[in-house]
Amino acid sequence: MSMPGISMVKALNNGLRRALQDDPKVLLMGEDIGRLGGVFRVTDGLRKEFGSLRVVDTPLGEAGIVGAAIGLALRGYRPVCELQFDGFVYPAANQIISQLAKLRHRSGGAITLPVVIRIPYGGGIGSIEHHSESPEVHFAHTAGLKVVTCSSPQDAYDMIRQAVAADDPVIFLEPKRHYWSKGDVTDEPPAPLERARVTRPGTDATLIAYGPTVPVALAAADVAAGEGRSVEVVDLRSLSPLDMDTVRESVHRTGRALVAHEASLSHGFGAELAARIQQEEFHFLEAPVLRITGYDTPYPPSRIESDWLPGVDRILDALDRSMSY
Amino acid sequence: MSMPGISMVKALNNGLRRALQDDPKVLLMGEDIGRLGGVFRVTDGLRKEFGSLRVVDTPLGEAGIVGAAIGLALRGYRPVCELQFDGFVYPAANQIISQLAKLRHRSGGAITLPVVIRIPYGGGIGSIEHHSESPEVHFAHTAGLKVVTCSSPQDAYDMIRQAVAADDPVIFLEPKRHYWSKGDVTDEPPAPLERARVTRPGTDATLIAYGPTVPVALAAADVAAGEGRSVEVVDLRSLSPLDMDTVRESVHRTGRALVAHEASLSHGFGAELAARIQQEEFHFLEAPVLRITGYDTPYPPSRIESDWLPGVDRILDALDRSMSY
Amino acid sequence: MPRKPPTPTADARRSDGPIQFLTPEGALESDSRLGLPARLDLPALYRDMALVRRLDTEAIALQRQGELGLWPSLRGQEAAQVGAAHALSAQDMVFPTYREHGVAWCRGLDPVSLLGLFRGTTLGGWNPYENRFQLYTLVIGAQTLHAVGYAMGLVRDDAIGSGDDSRDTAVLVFLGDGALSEGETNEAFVWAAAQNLPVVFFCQNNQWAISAPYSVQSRVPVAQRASGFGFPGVRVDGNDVLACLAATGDALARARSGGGPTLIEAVTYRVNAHTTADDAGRYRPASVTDEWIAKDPLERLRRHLTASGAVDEEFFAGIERREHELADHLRTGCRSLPVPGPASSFEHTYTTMPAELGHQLAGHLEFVASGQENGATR
Amino acid sequence: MPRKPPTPTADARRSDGPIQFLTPEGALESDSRLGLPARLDLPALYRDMALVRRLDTEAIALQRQGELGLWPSLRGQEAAQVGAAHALSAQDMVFPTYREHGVAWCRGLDPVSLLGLFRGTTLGGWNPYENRFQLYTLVIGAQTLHAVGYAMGLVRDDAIGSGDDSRDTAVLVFLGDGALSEGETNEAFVWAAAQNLPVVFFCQNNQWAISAPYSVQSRVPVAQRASGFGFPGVRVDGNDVLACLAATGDALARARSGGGPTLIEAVTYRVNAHTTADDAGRYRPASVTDEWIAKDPLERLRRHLTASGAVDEEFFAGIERREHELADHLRTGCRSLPVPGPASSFEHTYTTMPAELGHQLAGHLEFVASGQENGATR
Ligand SMILES: Cc1ncc(C[n+]2csc(CCOP(=O)(O)OP(=O)(O)O)c2C)c(N)n1
Ligand SMILES: Cc1ncc(C[n+]2csc(CCOP(=O)(O)OP(=O)(O)O)c2C)c(N)n1
Ligand SMILES: [Mg+2]
Ligand SMILES: [Mg+2]
Repeated sequence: MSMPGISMVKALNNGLRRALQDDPKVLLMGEDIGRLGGVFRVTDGLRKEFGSLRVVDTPLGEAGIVGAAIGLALRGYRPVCELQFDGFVYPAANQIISQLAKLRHRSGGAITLPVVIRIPYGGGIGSIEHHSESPEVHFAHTAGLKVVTCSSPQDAYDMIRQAVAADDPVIFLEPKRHYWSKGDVTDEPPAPLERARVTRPGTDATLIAYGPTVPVALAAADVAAGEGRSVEVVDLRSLSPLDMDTVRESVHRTGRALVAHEASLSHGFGAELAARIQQEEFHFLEAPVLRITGYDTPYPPSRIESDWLPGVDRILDALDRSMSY
Repeated sequence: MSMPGISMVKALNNGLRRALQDDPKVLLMGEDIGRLGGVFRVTDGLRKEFGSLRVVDTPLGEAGIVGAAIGLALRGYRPVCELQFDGFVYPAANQIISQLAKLRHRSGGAITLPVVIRIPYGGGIGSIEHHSESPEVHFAHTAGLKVVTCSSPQDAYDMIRQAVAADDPVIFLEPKRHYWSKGDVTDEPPAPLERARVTRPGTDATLIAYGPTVPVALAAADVAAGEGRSVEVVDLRSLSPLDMDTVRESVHRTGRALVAHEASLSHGFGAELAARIQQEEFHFLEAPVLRITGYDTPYPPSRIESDWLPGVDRILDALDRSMSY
Repeated sequence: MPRKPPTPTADARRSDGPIQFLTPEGALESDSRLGLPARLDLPALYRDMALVRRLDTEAIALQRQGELGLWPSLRGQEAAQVGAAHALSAQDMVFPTYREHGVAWCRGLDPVSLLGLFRGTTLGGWNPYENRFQLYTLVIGAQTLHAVGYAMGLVRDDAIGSGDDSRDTAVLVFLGDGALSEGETNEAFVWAAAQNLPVVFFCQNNQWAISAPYSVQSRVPVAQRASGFGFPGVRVDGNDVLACLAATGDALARARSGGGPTLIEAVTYRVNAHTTADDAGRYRPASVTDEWIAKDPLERLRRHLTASGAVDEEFFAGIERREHELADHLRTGCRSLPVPGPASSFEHTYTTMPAELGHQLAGHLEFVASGQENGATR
Repeated sequence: MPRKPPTPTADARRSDGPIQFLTPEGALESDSRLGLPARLDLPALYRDMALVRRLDTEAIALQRQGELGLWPSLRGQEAAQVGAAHALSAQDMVFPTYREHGVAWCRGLDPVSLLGLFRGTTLGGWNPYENRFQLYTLVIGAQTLHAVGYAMGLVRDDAIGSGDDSRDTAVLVFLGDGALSEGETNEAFVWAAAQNLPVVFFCQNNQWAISAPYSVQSRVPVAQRASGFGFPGVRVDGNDVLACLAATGDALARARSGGGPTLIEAVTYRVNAHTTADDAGRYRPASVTDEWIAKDPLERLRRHLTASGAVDEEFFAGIERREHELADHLRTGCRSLPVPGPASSFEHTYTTMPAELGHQLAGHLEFVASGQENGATR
């Protein structure tokens, strides 16, 4: 099946449809995902197609959604939850961190919880507060969870199906500002879910991004190319586990690493990357690992969010700094 | 007032008593803190002394405790909440991360929330699951919160009073495995709450610790001294804001940095320290920043926790590695 | 297959239905379950409902023109909000959700300040102490616990039960029908009940939580929830401004006197989509909405006022003039809301800016001053 | 000062009180509100209560000897647990808290497996599918939502309402009186009610949540909570094994047939401290505990069995022998619980160990093999 020029929303929709078709134990649940098709229409039409027992409009309660999903998984189902926005994941923190992540381990492997938690995340779409958060570190720091994020329609289509098929709980982060970006999608066998991808090869520096910042990183690499600098862009795709092999190989070659993400700087995802890279490539780094991130403040009002977010210019400035070491 | 040889529990108790005496707006709230005096007896006797309106036994609900504390602060009170154990903080995540941390900023400074959240945390006391967690990064990553932790009775006494007096929300982490360690406590004017402390001076390497790992770090430095290595131990005390001046000054001198904490390695507190140090001291580091931490697994059953926790031997091994660069 | 629970009995007989004083036809009747307040300023109630509706209409227009990013319309809920707000004493504290523009208006907020949040120029927009009206809360249910804590403060301040009307204080917290399903809301009920706190929970059951009809949340009326916690629940016609006023007044008085919490369910309807970003056509038939429009809260009071001869044509004309002024004020005010400066995100994160954040701010200001921006400028 | 809410009416008249069949004196009476099951194995109920009490006593002893880190005693709650468990069908699924040793016993778990969690050798201890008894949950309230989700699965599996006794399935989830205050528990009520799920919430109101008396949580009985969500709440004498059995049987049957959820409140008492680490003397007078000991659940059934002549001396002697065997089994079993190997923390964190975790494991194994340990060995 070839799907030319479809949006990430449509790619996710197609991926979920395939998952529902492929396995009768898959079901979707969340606030407004049924009749409405989700506030971003990711589940559009699926309730009609698969019925209200498999595409479930839930009561308004995030702990309930994740807690009930755990129970469904204990009964042999593969629930795919939608939490409506990044900022509304915290009421479910207890169920995610203390229950979902730990139950398999606690049971010595007797319990398998193939639960996917989809979260539209990140800023840049002019939203109101609590609708532009980047909570990835809370999950990446929690043993027992997989955390992944897509940056293109093709990855969205492949990765959501891989996440549903995975036997571990997966936090599936959808960069909402790229929901409407289009791309061709095919049914080729995808790369493993845990694998990072070198999206643009380069030799002078490695620019690591994921989810919302991947297109930004590619744009920055474009400009840098015009300035005579060859930037390699790595799209992490999987935040946990982290594909350090791909990162290491790249930084080893370029000697320079930069990380771009929207979450606040302090204890953001870049911290772990920097910590690992400086340790594993100590003798090969020509400059410190630099981070281009959101600031250590709450996410700002939308009229000034574009300055707050790590953009092309801030990445290029950091590249200058890196190259000047 | 001089308090010779008192435990950290007693020091906290005395500090809270002083805080209650000094300001009628201070009140304590939490599960079992009244009649029982808290499961660790930190609030022992305070209900009797100050009454049940100021030392409040609350219903069983962590969101309720923090949410109600916010409301009390909006009315001009200075609530000090106890969350019974580290593992039970997650039901309050929404109130802490989306409300407590953000309200002042959202209101443009009109709202002040002098709320303290005390959390006995960390492992090493043979506890059952959910009673040995180290959730500090979740808070340190959240703009708007202060996060501090004490490692001695004197600091416990000083820092709890400073936390109560602070006008920002403070997550106050109490290393429960040192609750019964004793030390002399005096009423001298304390150092600022945000300041790290060089607990033991040294010249060969900087070993950074906080809360539960400080005594472990000091023990390791002792052994290292016997082996002819001079290790400087820095007790961070404040995790957010982070006193980078003290850290930088030390690492600049020694050229080597190690971090020890109980939380899991990936995205643990050491990641941010490593990221900053490698950036700010790039030219002066003689070895990569190394981390000695809990592993990327759930906290283990207590019979094997001591191997899982970063101990003296693991620190010394890391020191060997650092020195061999 | 799930068996259907017995559907809650429809309000067949009047005495089972929500408390109502003003029929959709504009007749004023009594209700054996509740008395009307002695002094009633019906023209003022109408005026506020009309102005609040205009405020809402104008904000929707501003959103369509691209001046606001989003607007949650209160249309249909004017009686619930204005009725509840008119029952407040000056010293009472209000905790709203994001839809209480009508309450804000009655509390005396400059309505322009409501727009900043939706225009993206602020995260707050007003000082919550000035009009004793807290900031909007978008995280469903979170404010109910703040209300409870505030009420605990009132108890400790001896601000209830003194008998002094200018001193005794209560908390009025708003929530939606969907919010009844959040754990935090129920914890608020636990605390309010166990400690007998002076807090009134005012739930506008507008039948919908975005696309979810109330049946997704519950099979019994909202007001019944309170019985499970051991405090009174009251069900009123939310399109009857007098019922909303009377029930809220009664509950607030009880709270102020030390009589504890109440849950009020105002049965009403969200006439517009959830927000301007929502498309209600995807999940509900227009016919139901039309039925509710026939029960319009303004219309019934207008009928009553006209029929009773309490007001004349000039009264309505005067309101229309004020509506125009209000609309002008909103349009002008909205466009001149200041865009926050680059330092503003950094300010007020803490009472004193930490050194590290100061460095970030300095770097940011330099970046902005250099004329660079998010996109590629070189 | 907070005004005191009206205290819930004491169970003055029998018909207001908890459902009871067996009086503390051992008399068997009927209760107009509920029928007794047709077939009752009273000796088996007594036997299980006696053995479960012995299990508990022995575990406390093991804790005193340092073999367990902690033990939450069920003493006083034997009737509630054994009664509820005897109402289960094989296919029903149980979600316990951390105190349901009696239910575990009746489900056929090897009681030694209960000890690992408290000895610190495991985080689980049994396969939750084998006896259809899930792992203990220490985070108050969390398991109620798992139960609800499992019940959603039953609905989707068409495992209710078929009329086939070996097929229709329900979920029985345990919780304490303190757990009623957690938001998650109330969300579970919301879901169970709105979707009419086959789940029975069995609350052992043992009057205490550690040091908090029930009045800290609520001013009305536990069972009343259900009415706020629109499903039945039943209050039974939790020290009457027959009342617990009958009410649970009734509720489970309703759930299996598609009749939806029930909340059962078993009014009982935590005779011992919260756990062996707790000191109840700090917060409650021994006299109240003594009153409850007089209502001992075992004693009243023993009286009834003896008086009715249903059993002879040999019956009790036989139980005593089994108690000794059980105690021996626990002592031996406890001491021989395997200490997990160094790799065990790393295993089962994921279905397949990620490469990075594999590196950490390799390093850890090397560290342990080198004979080093947490303390300083050099
Ligand atoms: C914790 C949380 N979850 C989800 C949302 C997304 N959301 C915004 S409004 C809404 C529906 C609220 O319905 P209701 O409480 O009835 O209030 P109404 O909008 O009808 O006034 C939802 C699900 C949210 N804001 N907060
Ligand atoms: C979320 C959470 N908060 C706090 C605790 C600490 N804690 C353990 S047991 C307990 C009391 C529980 O009381 P109840 O629900 O009545 O059960 P019981 O112990 O009486 O069986 C508390 C507060 C916990 N385990 N989980
Ligand atoms: Mg609604
Ligand atoms: Mg209890």
